[in-house]
Amino acid sequence: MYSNKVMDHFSNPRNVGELADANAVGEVGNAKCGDIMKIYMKIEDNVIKNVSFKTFGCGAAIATSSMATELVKGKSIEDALSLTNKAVMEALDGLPPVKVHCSVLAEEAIKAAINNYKKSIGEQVTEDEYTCNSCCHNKKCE
Amino acid sequence: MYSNKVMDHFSNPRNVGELADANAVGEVGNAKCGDIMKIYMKIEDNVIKNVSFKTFGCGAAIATSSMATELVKGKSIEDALSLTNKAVMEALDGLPPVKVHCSVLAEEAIKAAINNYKKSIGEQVTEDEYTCNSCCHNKKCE
Amino acid sequence: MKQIYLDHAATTQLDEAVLKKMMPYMRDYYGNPSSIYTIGRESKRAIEEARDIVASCFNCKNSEIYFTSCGTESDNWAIKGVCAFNKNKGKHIITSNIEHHAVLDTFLYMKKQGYEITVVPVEKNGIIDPLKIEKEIRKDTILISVMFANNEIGTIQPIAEIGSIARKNNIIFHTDAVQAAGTIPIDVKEMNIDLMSISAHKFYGPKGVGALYIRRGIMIDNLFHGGGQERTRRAATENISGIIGLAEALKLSLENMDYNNNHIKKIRDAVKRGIEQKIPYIIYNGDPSQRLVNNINFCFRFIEGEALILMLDFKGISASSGSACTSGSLDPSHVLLALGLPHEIAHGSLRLTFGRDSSMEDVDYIVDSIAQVVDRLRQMSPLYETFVKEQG
Amino acid sequence: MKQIYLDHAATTQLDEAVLKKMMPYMRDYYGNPSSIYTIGRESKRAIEEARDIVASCFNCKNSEIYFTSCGTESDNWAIKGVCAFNKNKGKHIITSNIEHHAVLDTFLYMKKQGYEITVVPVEKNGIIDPLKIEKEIRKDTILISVMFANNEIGTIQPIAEIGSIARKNNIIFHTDAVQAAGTIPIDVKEMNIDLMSISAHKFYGPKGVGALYIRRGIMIDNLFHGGGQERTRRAATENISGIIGLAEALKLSLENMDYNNNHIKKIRDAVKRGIEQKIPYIIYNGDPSQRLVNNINFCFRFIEGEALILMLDFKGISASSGSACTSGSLDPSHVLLALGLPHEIAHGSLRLTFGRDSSMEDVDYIVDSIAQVVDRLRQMSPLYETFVKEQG
Ligand SMILES: Cc1ncc(COP(=O)(O)O)c(C=O)c1O
Ligand SMILES: Cc1ncc(COP(=O)(O)O)c(C=O)c1O
Repeated sequence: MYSNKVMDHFSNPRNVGELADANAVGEVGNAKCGDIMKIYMKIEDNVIKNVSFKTFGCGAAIATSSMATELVKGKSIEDALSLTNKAVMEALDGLPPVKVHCSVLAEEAIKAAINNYKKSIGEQVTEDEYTCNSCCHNKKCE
Repeated sequence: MYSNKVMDHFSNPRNVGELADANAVGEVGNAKCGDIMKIYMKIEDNVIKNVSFKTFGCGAAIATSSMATELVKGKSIEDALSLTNKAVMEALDGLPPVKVHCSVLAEEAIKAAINNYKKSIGEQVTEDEYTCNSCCHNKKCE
Repeated sequence: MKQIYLDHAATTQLDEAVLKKMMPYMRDYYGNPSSIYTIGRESKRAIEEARDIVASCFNCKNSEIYFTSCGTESDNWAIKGVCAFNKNKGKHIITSNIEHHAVLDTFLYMKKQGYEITVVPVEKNGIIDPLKIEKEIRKDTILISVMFANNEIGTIQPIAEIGSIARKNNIIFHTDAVQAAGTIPIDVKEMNIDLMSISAHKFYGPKGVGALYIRRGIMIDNLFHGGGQERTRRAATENISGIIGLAEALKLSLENMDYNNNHIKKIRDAVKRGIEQKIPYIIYNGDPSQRLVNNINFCFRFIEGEALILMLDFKGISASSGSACTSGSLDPSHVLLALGLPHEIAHGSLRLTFGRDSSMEDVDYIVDSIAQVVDRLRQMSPLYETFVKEQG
Repeated sequence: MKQIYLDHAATTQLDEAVLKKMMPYMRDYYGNPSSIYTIGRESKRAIEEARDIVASCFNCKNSEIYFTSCGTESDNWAIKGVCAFNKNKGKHIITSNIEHHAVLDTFLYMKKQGYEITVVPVEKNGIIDPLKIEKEIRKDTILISVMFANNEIGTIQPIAEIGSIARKNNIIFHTDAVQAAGTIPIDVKEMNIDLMSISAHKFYGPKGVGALYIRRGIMIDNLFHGGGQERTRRAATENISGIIGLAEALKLSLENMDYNNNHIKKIRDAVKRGIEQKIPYIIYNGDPSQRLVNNINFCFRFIEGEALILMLDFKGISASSGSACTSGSLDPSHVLLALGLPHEIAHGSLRLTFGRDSSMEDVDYIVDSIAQVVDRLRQMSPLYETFVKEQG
């Protein structure tokens, strides 16, 4: 079902937990659908110095969170914003079709955290509708 | 499927063949239905001195023919006329439901032979309709 | 690593004694039972013996037992067969909202075919109130189908009562006894059952074989048209070894029912107690007493079931969940939702189903493993974080 | 006494190599393939491997192969599934008059459900003229179902031609390849086949498992509603060992097809020659060349088939007949009648179907036994008596 990479990141997730000195937090997903991702970031000089996550969700949700945090750690905000769900999937050697939405959620969680930071420093952001938009369950969510 | 008695009378049929000195012959059944029984008798002093059969048909048809000839051999015409298909079946330790018609055919073949004899000596007989009446296939026969 | 199988409701391991009984029919007695020569007759004889055994297990005639390929086929045959045969009499059919998909999806299909379906909700404890079924009966009701025991939460339904309501109203009553057969004594006569589905692999028999009990006089359309097998009601060359295996497994299950049930219940209860003692914020699903002795079903709040199952698997424990992710559907199990649980809680369910091969020695390991995994996932969970913060 | 099995068209003995391959999946890898833990995933992996094998045998994608419980289920699913899905498009379906009952009886059932059926007669040699099918096509024709090879007389139908007629007319084409699979190379793409049924026990695989090929894009209703197995198209816990067995048996059949066919044909031809030399008043049924290499079908005049089969059984020979008595119906085989044979001659048919395990050494014994039995029954037959007397 899952690739070895996914299983590795699920069973041994990187960057898990709350970040004490976070200055950016983003949360996407919906408990009703069974997926919530929360990303914590410590951003300095436009660079993501540290990042962590908490996730309520399936194996793929946890693995994509873990991988997404790895991929943006140490990156500039701009680079992080250009992270796509495809990149997350590729880094995990693929996901089963029904789990693709987890990678979308991870992409959106990263964006949500960065937007949260931008707003906190007074920058304007074009806010997307996150909650469950990307989730394969969205027809079922109110 | 078949009782041991049926198998015995099928594999080792008694009284099979044409009777050279027969003075009575009865034939019932229909090739279309897959069963024809022909009974030969040598009748003297109202007694069936000898009897034989030829049968085109399944295992049960052959076994019932064999048993029926055994049951009437040496009997008076009256006794032979009272032979029922039930008696044939019982003597064979039963028949599968779909094969009951074979025992009816055997009863009728005996009657047909005796009637043939009676007519030959000028007696009146109440003739039944034999051909395929008792046969489970009768709906299919024209 | 030690493997602990706790998913006996999903399937069971074929009993070695059953396999031994099947082997000659896989190897030597391969004759087609419809043939009239010796090796065909031997197959036929073996099948009829198997039918006698099954009939005696349910107190019915052998001519009322029809072998099928699985519980799903039996369910589909029963429901579609009743509907097709009675379509001129009526088009209303009734079921419960906790049926297995083999019943529920067949009902939904019948709905698409123009039948009217009523899905009666169970109570909060996962048990149906027979009076609620009775209330739904109409002049054109032709079928009531209610499962004997639920596959997720193990609740046992009041089958005899529902049966007598159906009988009184002259409505055909089908029960999906796939989870009950082999574990609960079933008397189809006493319980007023007209049609009953079973599946061998749920009671240590082979996969790919089941049966449908059809009470004498109950007319239904065939699902498999073709040859004259199964007294012309279910065509196809018989799965001889499977049928032998089903009968043997059922017989053994009944012979050892009390012993096995006691054994299993002890372990089940110990694990349940352990979980309740060690893990907070849990919900026990389904009536605690009117349920299969082998079944536990908990929701662990703040976590999701698939992750739980996978982490238990790392510890050698095979279990299942009603989470959307494991069911392959968008929603968590309809059974858990039928109990009134909100989606987010239903996602965090764990079903443990014990079996003959379960061992008291494993209880501590099972409880500890679950406690560890639940704790680990909660530590990762933003829902738990929020909850803890709110608690102050 | 030596046993000589000459009824391979009825069923075949499970290959020991296939059984060996199946055993681990009967014993150890019993996990439910829908489960996400390790032993469930192992079952799933094995099934998908089996699907790959089957797909490669027929030149299709693995996602086009669906496992079922038998040939009968595959036939019923294909026909009922097409009818139900396309009922708004049309209600006319076409088949031949020599189909297996699994197809023919399903057609008759669909007729009762309001579909119009056309049963195209074969020619005197048991082969259908594709043009006669083409002529029957109407605007509302939704299905053509013609068997690949006949089970009684072994005739091979012009499947590729019929397939291309169907494709040209945008009609779904199903073929019952239960007798062909494993013996004739089949390329579903090249032959324009949309749906194809197979059954494992006909090619030395286990009983109780089959498959349906469904070409990508062909939509049909499900026959089994329920769980999400087989990509939601065929519910039920998978018969894992059966599926493994089907794939292995099919693979071995294809690998050894030429060798086996040569071997079987030699024996078959020798027996045929022997019978033709030794026994008068016989009719050879079905095209002599466009037929399965393993099949002989004769009618012996003046005798009845059941008696013939039983007497051959006394000599250790297992064979079959199309007589009414052996078919369990009132009439002799519809296939023999379709060839234009009168009932009384059709009753006296004998089918011998050879297999891998058949031996050249047995040819004389087979021929002599048949000659003896036919002679013995003729000596008992009043029809023969009449015939001889008429001949003078
Ligand atoms: C209650 C119930 N009904 C029906 C089924 C279907 O049985 P099978 O998978 O053998 O077709 C199952 C199990 O899967 C079940 O638990
Ligand atoms: C041509 C043909 N179709 C269908 C079937 C049915 O297959 P099964 O008996 O495996 O269901 C058979 C054999 O019985 C057959 O020979």
